[in-house]
Amino acid sequence: MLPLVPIVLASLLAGTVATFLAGRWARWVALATSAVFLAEVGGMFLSYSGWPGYNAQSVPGFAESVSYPWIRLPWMQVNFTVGVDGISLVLILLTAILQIATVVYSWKETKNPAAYFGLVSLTCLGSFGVFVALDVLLFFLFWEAVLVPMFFLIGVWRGPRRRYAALKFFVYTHVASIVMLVGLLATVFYSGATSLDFSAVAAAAPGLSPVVQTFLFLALFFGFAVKFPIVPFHTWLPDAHVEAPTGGSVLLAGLLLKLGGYGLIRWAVEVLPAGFLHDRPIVFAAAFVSIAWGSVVSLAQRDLKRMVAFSSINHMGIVLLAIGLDSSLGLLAAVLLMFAHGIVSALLFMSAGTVHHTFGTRDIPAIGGITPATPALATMIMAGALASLGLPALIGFPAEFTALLATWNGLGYLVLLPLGILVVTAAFYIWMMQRMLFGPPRGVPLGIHDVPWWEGVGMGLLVAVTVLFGILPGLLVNVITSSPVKGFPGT
Amino acid sequence: MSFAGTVGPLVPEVIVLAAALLVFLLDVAGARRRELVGAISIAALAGALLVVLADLGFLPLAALRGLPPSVLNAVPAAGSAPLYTFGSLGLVFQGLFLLAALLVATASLSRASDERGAPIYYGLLLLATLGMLLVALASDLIFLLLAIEVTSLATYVLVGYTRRDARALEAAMKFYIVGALSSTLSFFGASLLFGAYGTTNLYALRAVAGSVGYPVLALLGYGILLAGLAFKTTLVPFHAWAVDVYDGAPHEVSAFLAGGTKKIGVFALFLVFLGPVLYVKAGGGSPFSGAPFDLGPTVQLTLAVLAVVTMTVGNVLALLQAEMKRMLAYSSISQAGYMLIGIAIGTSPALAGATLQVAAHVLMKSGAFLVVAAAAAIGVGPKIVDWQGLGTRRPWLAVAFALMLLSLAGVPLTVGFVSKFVLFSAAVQARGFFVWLAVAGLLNSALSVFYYARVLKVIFFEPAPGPLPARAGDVVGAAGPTPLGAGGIGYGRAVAIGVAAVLIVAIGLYPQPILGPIQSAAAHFVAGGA
Amino acid sequence: MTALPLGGFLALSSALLGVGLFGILTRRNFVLLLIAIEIAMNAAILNFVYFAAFAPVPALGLTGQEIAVVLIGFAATEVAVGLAIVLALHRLRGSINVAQATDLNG
Amino acid sequence: MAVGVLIALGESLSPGTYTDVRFTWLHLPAPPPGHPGAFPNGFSLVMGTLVDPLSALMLVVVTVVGFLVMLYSIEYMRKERGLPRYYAELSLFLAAMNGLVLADNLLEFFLFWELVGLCSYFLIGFHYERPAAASAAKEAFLVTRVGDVMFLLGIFLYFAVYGAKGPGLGWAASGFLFVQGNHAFLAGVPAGNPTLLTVAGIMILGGAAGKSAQFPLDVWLPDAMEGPTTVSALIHAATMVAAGVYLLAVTSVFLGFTAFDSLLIVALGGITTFFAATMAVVQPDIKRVIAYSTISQLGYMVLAVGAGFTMVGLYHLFTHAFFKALLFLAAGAVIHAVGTQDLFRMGGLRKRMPLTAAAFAIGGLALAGIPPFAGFWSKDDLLAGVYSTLGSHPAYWPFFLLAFATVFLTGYYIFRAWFLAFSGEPRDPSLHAGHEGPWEMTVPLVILSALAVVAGLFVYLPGFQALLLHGGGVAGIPPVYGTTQLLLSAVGVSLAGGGILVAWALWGSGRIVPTPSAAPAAGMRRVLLARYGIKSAYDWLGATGVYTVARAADFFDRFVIDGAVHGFERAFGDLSERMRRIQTGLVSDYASYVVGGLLVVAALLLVVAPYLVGRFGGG
Repeated sequence: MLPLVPIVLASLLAGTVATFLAGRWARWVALATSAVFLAEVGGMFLSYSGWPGYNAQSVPGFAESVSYPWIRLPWMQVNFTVGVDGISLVLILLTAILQIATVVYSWKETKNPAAYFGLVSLTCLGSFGVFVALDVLLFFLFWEAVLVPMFFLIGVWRGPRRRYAALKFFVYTHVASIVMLVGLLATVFYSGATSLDFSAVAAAAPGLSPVVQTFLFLALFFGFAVKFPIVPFHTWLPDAHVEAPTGGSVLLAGLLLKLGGYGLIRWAVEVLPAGFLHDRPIVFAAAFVSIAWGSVVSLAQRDLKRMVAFSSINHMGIVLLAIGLDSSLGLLAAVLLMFAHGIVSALLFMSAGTVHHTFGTRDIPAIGGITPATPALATMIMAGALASLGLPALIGFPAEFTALLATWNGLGYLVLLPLGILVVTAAFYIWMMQRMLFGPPRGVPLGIHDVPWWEGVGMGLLVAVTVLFGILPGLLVNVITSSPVKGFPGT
Repeated sequence: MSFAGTVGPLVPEVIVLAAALLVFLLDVAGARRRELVGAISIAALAGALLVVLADLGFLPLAALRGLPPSVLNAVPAAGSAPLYTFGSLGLVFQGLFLLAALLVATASLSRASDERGAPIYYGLLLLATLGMLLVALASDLIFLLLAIEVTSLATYVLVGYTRRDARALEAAMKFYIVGALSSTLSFFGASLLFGAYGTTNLYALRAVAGSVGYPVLALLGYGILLAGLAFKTTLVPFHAWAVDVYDGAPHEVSAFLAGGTKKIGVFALFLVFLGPVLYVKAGGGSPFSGAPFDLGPTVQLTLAVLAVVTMTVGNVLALLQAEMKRMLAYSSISQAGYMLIGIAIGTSPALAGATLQVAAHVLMKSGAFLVVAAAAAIGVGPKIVDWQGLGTRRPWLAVAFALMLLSLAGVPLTVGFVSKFVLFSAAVQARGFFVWLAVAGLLNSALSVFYYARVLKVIFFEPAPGPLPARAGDVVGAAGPTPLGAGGIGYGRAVAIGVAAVLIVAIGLYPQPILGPIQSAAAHFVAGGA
Repeated sequence: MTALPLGGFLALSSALLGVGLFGILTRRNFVLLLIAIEIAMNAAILNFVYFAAFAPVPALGLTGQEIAVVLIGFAATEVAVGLAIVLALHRLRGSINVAQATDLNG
Repeated sequence: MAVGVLIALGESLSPGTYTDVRFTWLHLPAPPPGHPGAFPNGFSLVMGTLVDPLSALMLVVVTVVGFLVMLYSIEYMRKERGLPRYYAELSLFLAAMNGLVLADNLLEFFLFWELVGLCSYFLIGFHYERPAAASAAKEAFLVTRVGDVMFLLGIFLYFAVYGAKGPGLGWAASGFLFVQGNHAFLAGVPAGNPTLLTVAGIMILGGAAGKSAQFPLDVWLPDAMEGPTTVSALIHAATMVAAGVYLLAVTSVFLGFTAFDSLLIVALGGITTFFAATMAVVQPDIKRVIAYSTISQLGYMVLAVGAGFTMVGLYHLFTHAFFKALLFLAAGAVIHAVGTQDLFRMGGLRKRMPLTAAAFAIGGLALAGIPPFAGFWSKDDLLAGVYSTLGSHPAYWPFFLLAFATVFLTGYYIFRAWFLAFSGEPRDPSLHAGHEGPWEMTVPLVILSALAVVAGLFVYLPGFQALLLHGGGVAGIPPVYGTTQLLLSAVGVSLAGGGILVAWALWGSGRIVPTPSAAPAAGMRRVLLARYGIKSAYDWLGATGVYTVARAADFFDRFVIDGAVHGFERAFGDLSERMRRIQTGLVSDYASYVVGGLLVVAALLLVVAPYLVGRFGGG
């Protein structure tokens, strides 16, 4: 059998390097890279989901798993082990979709396009790596590898305080990564796993005493919580989003936040079950605080991007909640929600980017009634906002519905908090739409153009994905539930 | 033992010594062109490096092998007390020293070719390297300290060799005074050990470390010796000289000091302290009771405290540094703390990790200082803010520097990450309070990210304030605007920086080829002679 | 052989070291610093000599006397290098007061 | 329309429950052995269609009114911009509404429920450039969202109730399928989980209250009149707002309410009926008068469903849809003609718009419940039905009385509007000279007028009767059609007639007598116009309360949480600055550090470390 994952990795790597070196052809190279990537991932996804009847194949363990020796140490073996399961496959699909959408959206990027497209590809490469890595070191390597291109993406291109934001992002998330690494290594060594392979660690670590697991889980949780981000470790996020170029924001919200969720599912919950159970009160508290905080603070934001950033905190809080439920339905909901949020927040950030360069500002009160002048843009904003607030027939709905159902099932009436917050979430989006899209035109310069075609195609792709999986969430669900994770048939 | 038998194993040392003498002779003879003496030095260092690699057993180089395999890692017979032996860990360090010297020598080719004192410079560089090579072979405490002094004396002069630069001379003065004080302390400590054990042979010391006859005397000796060696290794609080010296010295010399000579202190600590560290005699007790007591843990704890203090102080001091070289100097100090962790733990994985950290540091820190030299050559000032816009003006140089900084910060895909990973995983694997050592180290590396990222921010995100001057040199005696090759930084520097950057990434991606030999060397080192 | 002479010699060498260190810490004149360093160095050399004489265990490898001789030579070399630096410093700055050479700090 | 009517005809010929296509929307497979978890059998969320008497009745309403409104729109909306958007949204609305009606489980119901809400949002905001319209759209969305959230929780609760106790309908299948039998099950096991079930019912009621603008979530509907009149007629009178009632009906038939819930529903219906009517009494805006009457009439329906007369409630829904659409379209014709919605500026339109005046009058008579117009039959049935339960449920008395009193108010306010608009002489010369619209507008008026006259009589058709009889699905819930309490009917009709008479007495002349501002009536009028202050309370809650909290949270976020991060940074910076001072540049200091360090190391080695090692053990 062909080592599919390494091949994808190699193609992505070759494409990334070529993009960096391609000069003014960079965007074409990036487009080709992302198209190939999407085709490869799409093929994997379809074969896995059993389209068109979509009867999920239940593959025990990880599919496409390959392992090569990498670093041999007397006390442990580090392998280059990669593989996918349903959960990672869905997130890989998200990566591929976002990459091509970002590349197309940024088609006319003029400031150092080679570096820009190269960094975009590199970020996606790193995310892909995180999702396929089945080895502690490999996982951490890709995890950190995402950081560097994102640091440059934030720092070089747009906002006035971008340097500060990039620095904050880098330092903050790196500190968290290091704590996470300590936790992972301690897990490996205390459990006596002889290899850093996921299978070895996941087999050995549950044998640790619950007390040890509790502390280890906390370390891992902190590492992932910053990426999530969970209140109060979130303050890097709004700054990073506000200052990043659109492509950076898209990847930041669409991919980077998902790394935290994926990491938590794969490397913490599965590996340290007893610690997880002990620390669940903390997880829930963090989730509830994030859900409420993200939504309420969004309401007070004037900057469109900042608002969407805080809404991300709210959504990722729900993801954390769903993960914390420790049920198969919760897990399903968490992954669905991550996919949904990845697509929808990307769409919203793209809209915000277009608003910014069309009107020269993202200040919500400063512009109003833009719909007659830019109907397509207004439509995109509306689609994003409605999907984000969980409207049926769009991807957000099945995700949030399952998440809330799982919450009810796991926590009973505590579901009232996320449910009640849904109203606040609706409120800030609807209010934003009232102020920006409707009413008499305000701050709309004459002679502006509607969404240019490349941005339209980028956003349109995401809208299409939103609708497709909103109507047929089963496509994703069948893939997710075939994973070898607790309660799913793949176990 | 025949003459050939004596010299055969010492081929690298002989090559370096001969080259040094040749360079001095050429100086006397009036042939002072930098290109000439530089080429000789580089050839000698490269040759020595090849021989060392061959001795280490890299197969394609077997023909160059000067060291009989029987000698390698041979433990001296009981009752014999050789001054030097050939351990593979020593050879690894020799390789690293030669690599550092080679990088510096290559980069130094880009200094003004008619600069006064080029032969002196290269001659001293070779002499210092010779001392370093001898350190790596030492099996006797006095031999070790004298070898260190060979390097020290050469570098004191090297720092101030231009004799025209007040800052460099001030640096040399400080270097000398603190260095002489430290060497005095080292010898005094050695004398106490000699008094306690009746020998200065390191193998013998390791063997008798267990039967501490006079624990107070021995511990005092080890303590004073530690203070003396800590000077070279730049452990806090023995570090203060290093910042000023790295700052004031010519950039290439800074690269050599930080990337090269500092590591002899590390290896000396390995040699001296492995014995006490490995001595485990449970039962507690006090050093004043006269009875055997927990020497091992005591020494380990002391070293660990020093390591943590060194890492932390170095990082905290680097945080707000406004000058690039001083920032690098403080970061170099904090890195020394990581290396100390290896000997504090004393297991072969930990020593391997520390050795890898040394290797990484050779590449990162020499490389970083050479980038400073290159930047100075194109008119970039000494302050960090002067580096604004380098990312757009000299993207390749900036990317190389970014790689080095990221490696120093321990970001994956670089050698700096691999070394920290191996080191800290060894610490965690050793359990006990070493886990906290690893935690402290990792937290420190998190702290360090702040100032590395700040530099990256300045280089890549902030626009250049204005056009660079056509050629402004840090180079004393630079005459006329003859632009250097490779975009103004000089081919020598370009090659050295390029090699360092490529190695940083290559080892970061696939460390096995270098990690394997280091591991087996460390295992031999721990197992040998005890 | 009693322990008393050893204690006395140790006290002597410690005193020498103390004098040397005191000098190093308090003097600002480079030449005086060199002298102080030499005094401290002599403490170490002295130690080797009488440890060789009063060694509680038989020596293995280098003897104390050998070491002492080598160290005397080394001390001379060290001072020579130091004086070279003194000369250069004096020529460039016109002063050998180390307190005036504090440009590098922070 | 044809399909809807056909389905309704089919149902009337053969009442029953028919389930057609059903597919799995989202499937959680059963876990492998050894991993029981919360869902040992997995579960599926399905989408399917279900036709039964309830949905047939609704279908007729949706399709017929939808068709007529579309027809009417052709002329009414002719001059508007954005017509493609209008028709697209209207079509989407009809599709979603049909989906809602045909849904075979609560989840699917909720899905379409949200979609119709979205269309309502869009259509209220059709004139989005008008700030009032944009604001009303927002208000409608958010207020119904509160109900939606309760609805969602209700779904979960029913899921839990039937997942745990349902006959073979556990998580494995789907906990909230509309399957006949659940209710019977509940009847047999009243103790099933009464608390859970009660809360579930309350939550469903909350959802219905949001959609059907019941007290206290009623504020959005009058403001929703910012939308085009056609939209008001279709969505905010005939169909979408009735979806709440339909939800209650479906829930009561398939899932069941507890006694407490029923009382709550009755109470809510009664209160809403009355208070909405009082607010209609003083309204100067013709559309808002009708909007309040809609709320009031929806209150009746809720009352009926709560009291157990599900099909009677739907029967009233059925007739109401026609006469209320008629009223709106007639009002639309007036507005189209004169260009204002202010009743006090109209007047005397009777002469120029006789057809419209007649249509409005027919609608008004139907609304007031004057025989033989449609509203009479259904309302009379409804009141009689509720009356019949008073014996066994004395707690219903106050709400019955409120509802009964509303009959009088209804007659009064709707004819107040009629007299103000149509009788007397034109009051404002600046208005357009009104005239009748073209056939696209008049034909729907005529058809709806006819329906408003005869729809009530359908009950005497055997097929329709069968539909109503079987609609409850379960024996024991009697559909009361035909007047059984003649005295009650007589009193009701008299009250309505009285209301009309009072209206005639006060406004019949078409002249306006200003109320003295000091009179008690004026104070009352202010309270009513201010909607009892509920709207301001919501506005305060939203704009001041929640927004202030949000601003405070934002401040906290920026300056306390992020401030802590910066404080961390600053603390290290300060430490760095402080420690850098030891780097004096004086070599003697450096030497002293060496000596000091030596002492520290010696102390560590000789004293501290041995102590610690002895204390805590080596390693």
